[in-house]
Amino acid sequence: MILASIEPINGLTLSHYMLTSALLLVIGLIGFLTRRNMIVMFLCTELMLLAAAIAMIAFGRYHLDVSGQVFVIFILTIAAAEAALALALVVLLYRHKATLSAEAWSELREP
Amino acid sequence: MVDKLWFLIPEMWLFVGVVVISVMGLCKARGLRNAVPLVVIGFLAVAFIITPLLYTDDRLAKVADGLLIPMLGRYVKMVVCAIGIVLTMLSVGLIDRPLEQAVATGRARFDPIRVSRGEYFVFFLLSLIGVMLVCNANDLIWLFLALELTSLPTYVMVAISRPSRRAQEAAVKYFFLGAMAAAIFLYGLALLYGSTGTIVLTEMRDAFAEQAATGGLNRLALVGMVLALLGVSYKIVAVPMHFYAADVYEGAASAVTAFLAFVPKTAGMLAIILLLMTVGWSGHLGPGVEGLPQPILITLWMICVLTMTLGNIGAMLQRSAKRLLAYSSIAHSGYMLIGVIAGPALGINAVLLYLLAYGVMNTAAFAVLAALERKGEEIESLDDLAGLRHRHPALAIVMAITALSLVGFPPLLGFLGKLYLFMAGVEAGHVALVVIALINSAISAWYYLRLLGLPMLAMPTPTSETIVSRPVVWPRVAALVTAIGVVGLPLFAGRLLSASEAVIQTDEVPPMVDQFDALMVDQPPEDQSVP
Amino acid sequence: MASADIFSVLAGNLTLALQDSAPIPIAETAVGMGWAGWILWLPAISTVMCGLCAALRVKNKLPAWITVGLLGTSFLMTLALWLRYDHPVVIHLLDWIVLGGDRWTFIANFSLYVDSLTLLWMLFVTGLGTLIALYASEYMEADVRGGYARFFAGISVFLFAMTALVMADNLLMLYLGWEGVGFASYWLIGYYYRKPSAVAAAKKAFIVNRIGDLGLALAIYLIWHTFGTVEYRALFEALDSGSYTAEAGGWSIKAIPYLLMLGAFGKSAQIPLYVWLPDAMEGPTPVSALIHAATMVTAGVFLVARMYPVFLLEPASLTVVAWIGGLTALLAATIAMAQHDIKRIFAYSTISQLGYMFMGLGMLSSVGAAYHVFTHAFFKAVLFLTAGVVMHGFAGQVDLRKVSGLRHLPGFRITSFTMLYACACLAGVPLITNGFWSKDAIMAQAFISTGPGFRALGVIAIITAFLTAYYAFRVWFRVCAGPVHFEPGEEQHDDNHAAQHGEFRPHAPRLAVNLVLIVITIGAVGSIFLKGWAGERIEDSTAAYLSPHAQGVGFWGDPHAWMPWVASAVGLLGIAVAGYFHLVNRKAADGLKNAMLANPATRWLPTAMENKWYVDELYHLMFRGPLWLGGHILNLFDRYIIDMAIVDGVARIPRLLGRGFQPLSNGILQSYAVSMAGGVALLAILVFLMPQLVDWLSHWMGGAG
Amino acid sequence: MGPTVLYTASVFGAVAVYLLLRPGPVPIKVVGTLLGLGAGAWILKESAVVLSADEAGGAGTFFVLFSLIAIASAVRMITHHRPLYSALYFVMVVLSSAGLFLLLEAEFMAFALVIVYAGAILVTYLFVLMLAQQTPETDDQSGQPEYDRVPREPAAAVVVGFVLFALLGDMFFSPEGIADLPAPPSEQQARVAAWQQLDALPDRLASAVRREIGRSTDIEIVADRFGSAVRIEEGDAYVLVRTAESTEPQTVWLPDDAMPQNIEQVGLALIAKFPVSLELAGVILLMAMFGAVVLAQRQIELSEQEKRAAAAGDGHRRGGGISDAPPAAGTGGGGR
Repeated sequence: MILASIEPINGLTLSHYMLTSALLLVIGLIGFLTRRNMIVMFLCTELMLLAAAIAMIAFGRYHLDVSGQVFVIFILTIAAAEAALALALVVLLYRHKATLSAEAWSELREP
Repeated sequence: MVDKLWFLIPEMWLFVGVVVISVMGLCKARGLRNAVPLVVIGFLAVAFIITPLLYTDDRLAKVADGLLIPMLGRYVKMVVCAIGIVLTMLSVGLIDRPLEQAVATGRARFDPIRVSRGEYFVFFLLSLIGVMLVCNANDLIWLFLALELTSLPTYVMVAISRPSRRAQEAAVKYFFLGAMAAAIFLYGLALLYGSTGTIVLTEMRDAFAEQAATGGLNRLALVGMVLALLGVSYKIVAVPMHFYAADVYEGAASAVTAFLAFVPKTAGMLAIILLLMTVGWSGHLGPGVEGLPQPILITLWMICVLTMTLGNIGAMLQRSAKRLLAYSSIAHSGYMLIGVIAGPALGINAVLLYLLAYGVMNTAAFAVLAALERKGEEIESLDDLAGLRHRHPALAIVMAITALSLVGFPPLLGFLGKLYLFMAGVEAGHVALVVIALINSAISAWYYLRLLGLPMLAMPTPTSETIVSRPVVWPRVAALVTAIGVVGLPLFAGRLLSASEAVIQTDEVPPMVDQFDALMVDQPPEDQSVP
Repeated sequence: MASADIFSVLAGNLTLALQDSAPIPIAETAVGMGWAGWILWLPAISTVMCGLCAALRVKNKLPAWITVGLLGTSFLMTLALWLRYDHPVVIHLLDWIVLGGDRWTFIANFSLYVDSLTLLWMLFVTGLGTLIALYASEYMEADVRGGYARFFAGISVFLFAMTALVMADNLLMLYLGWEGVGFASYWLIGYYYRKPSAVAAAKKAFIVNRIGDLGLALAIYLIWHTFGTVEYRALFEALDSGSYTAEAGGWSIKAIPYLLMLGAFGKSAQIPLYVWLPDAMEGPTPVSALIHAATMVTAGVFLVARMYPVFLLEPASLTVVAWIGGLTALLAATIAMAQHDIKRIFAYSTISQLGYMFMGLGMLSSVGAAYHVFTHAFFKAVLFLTAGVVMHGFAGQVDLRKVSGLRHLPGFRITSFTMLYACACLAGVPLITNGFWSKDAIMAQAFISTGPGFRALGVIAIITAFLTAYYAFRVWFRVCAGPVHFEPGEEQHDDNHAAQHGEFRPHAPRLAVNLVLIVITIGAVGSIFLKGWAGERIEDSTAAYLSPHAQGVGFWGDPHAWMPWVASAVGLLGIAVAGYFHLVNRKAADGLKNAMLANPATRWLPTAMENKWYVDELYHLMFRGPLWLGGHILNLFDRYIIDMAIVDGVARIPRLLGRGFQPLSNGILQSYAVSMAGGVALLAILVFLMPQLVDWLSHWMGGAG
Repeated sequence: MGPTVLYTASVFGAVAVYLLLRPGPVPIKVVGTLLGLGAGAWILKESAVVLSADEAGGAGTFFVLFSLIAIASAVRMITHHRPLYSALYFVMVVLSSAGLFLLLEAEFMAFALVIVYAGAILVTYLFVLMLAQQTPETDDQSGQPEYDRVPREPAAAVVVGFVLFALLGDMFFSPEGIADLPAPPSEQQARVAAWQQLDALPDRLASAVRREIGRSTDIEIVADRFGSAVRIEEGDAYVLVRTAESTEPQTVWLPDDAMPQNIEQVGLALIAKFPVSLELAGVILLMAMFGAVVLAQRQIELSEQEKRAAAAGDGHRRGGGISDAPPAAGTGGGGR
């Protein structure tokens, strides 16, 4: 399974990878919408990013093109940057209310 | 690649600025710390000046086939730098105010670990760099990273914009929802990659053209494009991704809100334009393919109509000036989408012009809010503006002019922008859309009139009597400058139009620059030799 | 005779005779007339200088003298322009918007289109503007320490905008002036911003006007789309070429006049958009006189006259204009009869007279309409200005039941007699009043032009003339004649020491006011002789249309022959009735009203008239209500339908069975997230899944069945 | 096979996730799990994938294994009431995704994923979680705060999510794979593209040539007139080499293992095709560092009390006007 044996994967195989990726995306979305813990919510966005990464790699493999893999490097970068900021923000909020619940922060709203 | 680097010189220059101010912000000398905004303005001014010098014909010729819209950068970078200068003025004295006061009065020692003014302006500049990079994007990675570079700093800016929990709440809402939208956007990009096998925009365009020639775009491309558009809708506060706007705009300091309403929106609009450019509007994919592909058109159409309408309706119900302007920002995104739907060259040019117009008007409105305070707290409620004329006549007049311009009152800047936009929509055959926009524009008078009437006609109330202007003069200067822009820029309508028209031309509509040659008598002829 | 064929004509097809449509004179480009631009710039300079006075807090009458001086100069220049005028010209001032290329163009410059229609309007706009500014310099002197400069800045803005509107050489500049006069009106109605009613009235005026403006904006767009230009000259050239006809032009040529009409009706206060004008009387009286009687409200008439060739392409639209005008005239006249507020009576009378003008335009009597605009500007200005004198003199008293016998009071003599003459003009007293001649021209035309129900309209016009005479003299007999009696209003002037001691002395008008009243009255008298002149002005312009001549023979065959007699008769009859009820036997009027109120069968009439036929309430119900309701409904929609029904509602289905509702709170991050994702999902369903689902369902059902 | 399977399976999957999300007794969870597994199995069966061990060297089996682990761990991640476990399940997702990457012949990204995601990012999450959350005394749910136990609007989220899944699945899910996808390059085209990249790696080329001709003396590789050394013929590559002995260039066919490997291709693309993006990523990371520092350093809020105290002039604890807002009063040191 090393690259030397470059041969295209067929569309059917690709469709299975994409199904996995779509399912992960959706599960991440559902988790983001339902979990109230801010840290877990952000974990869920990481899951969504991961799903996109899988899609990128699978498409890259299908097209025998490395730019998909390169894209994933940058997805990882962004994920790391977002995680750093998000965790710093969550810690900041935690200091105020000693809770990780997203619903604790609903002061701004429609009157 | 080296050829392209020429066009990145403004960004690199601003990055030098980032390094300089991040150090300056930590300086022990107060004068140096206070000079940070001035240095930022200086860097932006230099970038503004050098940008047009970099876009020479021979350099453009070298990169022309590598970029979708080679000339986009010249216009956008200049606009972003110009508005950035005014936005910088708004932010003066915003960060670290209690600390600086304490240091000034000797109650506290200066402690570099506690200041964040330098960092604030670092984020500010980085975000602007992000927008400027968007217009140079030639692949999806670049586009994605530039968009992230635009928005990530704004999350932090919202959080630190004022020492209040509301700002942090705004930041967390903005950030988390933004992360979700970014993930959706990214998945859309992945699908686009899958459908073409390339991430380079020009190659994508060719691949789509090939698909279109053989039976239309594949489903992967359509779904991917729609997901990407929806994801980027977050940045331009369009329905259905607009829910955060009111809360976030209310929670952040006015200076940052003005920033949010212009900078990420510009980046988002540019990204939408670039993405759609790969698919193409009428005639772009060659004969046989008319207009945007159906699903994309339907999506954009619905987003456009809902955005205008919900924005205006929402604004009608607000009591808070900032929330009102937030909804108005939503509505204006809807207007701009008409231009996007209309497509090149007229529609895109109109959007670019409207971005400038909206940037100026919007900054003016927020500058008035940012220039006022009560006991060190920003004003938010509309009632606080009541009778502003009696205590701050200049600010009241600025607010009134801005409100008129936002309504689209001739001959102010907003009118010019709308006129051009609606004409583009009509030219492209989207009459229904323009009629809806006109009706919306009439509805919007209802609430903009409050922004006009309260400062000018209402009597001051006991609460609004307690409002004073901020101790720093710069927000007021910004208000004045932008108000002059609102009134004065329409006088240079021809020149503005030719600048935005230089960005993108197709063979369909002949270049309109020629029209102005005869008219701009005082202008040396070489100024117009823009390709 | 008319009533007999109302129905048959209404049911029949429109048979407007269009045989006499004259070619539109095409303007030439003027050379060396750039100085005419100062007619436009002087009011702008005046605005700036008044603004400076406001900023420098000038506490004297300087702003008034600046305004009067600059506007006067503007008037003199207009006069000069008129004297030199011989054919229509376009005077180029500045480039403004120039778009387009080979395929299409959109050109709208700051240029002046000077033809006789322009000059006619400009003469009374600048002339009356100057005089009323002079009047206001005295009238507003109580505010010298307050908003004096602001007031005159507003007047100057108004005149700038009005000049731009009238002299524009393209529709976009007209639109600029159109919005500008609306804005100036908003500014000046809300001048007494301490009064909530004034602020509300200002807002009402602005918003109702915006509804009309929407129509105008759409019309301008359609004109550009259809004819490829918004410049008058190019437009008229295109029309003259004859290549545009309603049949060939498709729906847009048919739609343009109706949209223009919407704009005109908004600005000129016709059904259904007239409601703002009576409320606009909250503004200072000079404003009412200038803007809401003499000039701004005639902008709608001007628009129709200017775009007359476009209307002629779709003659049915003119019939609509005529009918709306006629109905408005009648409705407003009936409301005016039952009001007690002098200014409001005059406001409704303005609406009514504007109705006449539209009737005239609609019935192809553009000369009559324009002449009526001209005469009306004079006498209505006098009426408002005298009403202002009453208000000023009696501390804001505007109730005609509480002021009487003005002509016996020292110092009010000039006021009384100028008012008498103006009332006579309004009532159409034969021969000696200008109103008689202009109204007559319109009413006679109703019996000449053939159109659906024009005869009936003529009858309506005659009835309205009777009512007009009645309510005009009702005011005069009540206020100026009869025994001396007055109750001061509630506005106490600061300098009125007598009032503080319980003794009220009326303020008699002084030099400036009297001078202005006399000059305008002389102007009104003079305008009697200008009918032919005004007619020539019109026939030389875009509104040129040779009205159909009478087909019949003899006295009864030519309405122009018998109409003066009929008009005189109804006018004098109205005056006589008013004289009986309001001068000779004042109790009788109240008695009649009480008798009608006492009788359940007739009670509705005076009540409804006094309540302005409940139109405001209806509007509230129809527009404000739904708008407000709409906003809230959409908010609720956002909150409950989107959030609750669509997103949560789905979530609730299982929970409804189990735990019931959980209170829904907003402002929560994830609630937004659900809404956003829900939006994405909805779009996905709509755009991609709907076709698939339908396929699948039909397949599945087909397979199952 | 129409979309029937997909839509029905989506509904089952939605119900399964819903049942697993909402707090409830164990039997319900079991039902949910079974439903979910059933839906997955049905999709697998209907999609007619050949799960034979010999297809692509066992890739089929491994694919099913990895993707099932990934999906199951993801579901467990969003349903587990203890955030720490959620994070650990996410590690499982990452590891199995890395497995999928390996199957997709993206070795470099597979290991980078493990190192960066599982190694760095997740450790940060765990660190913050442990910092911010108290260890419950008991292992059951009662020890957890309410916001971890009770999900928010699970049904709405599930419906939204599975509508999107239906959309995406509809697109991906058909017997012949994804419809209308442009055909991938043929094997030969791929080989040509890979060989061409060797030009950008001269040292590697030289060492391959040396190995091939078995000598370490000076060699000179002759470039063609376009300046590229590698000449390709029908998917195979050769170079012309001039050695010290013979002046006549000698043809050397390159072996397959001289072809650039995955990591080399990625590296090459990164440097040659996306250099600006690379710099941009650096700037973003720098910005994130700034942001984290600023956010963590700010102890922003002055409580009302402190404001008054500061106004009175006696309120400056260390640093003066700005002071640490006490972690919400009375929680007994909310840091543990």
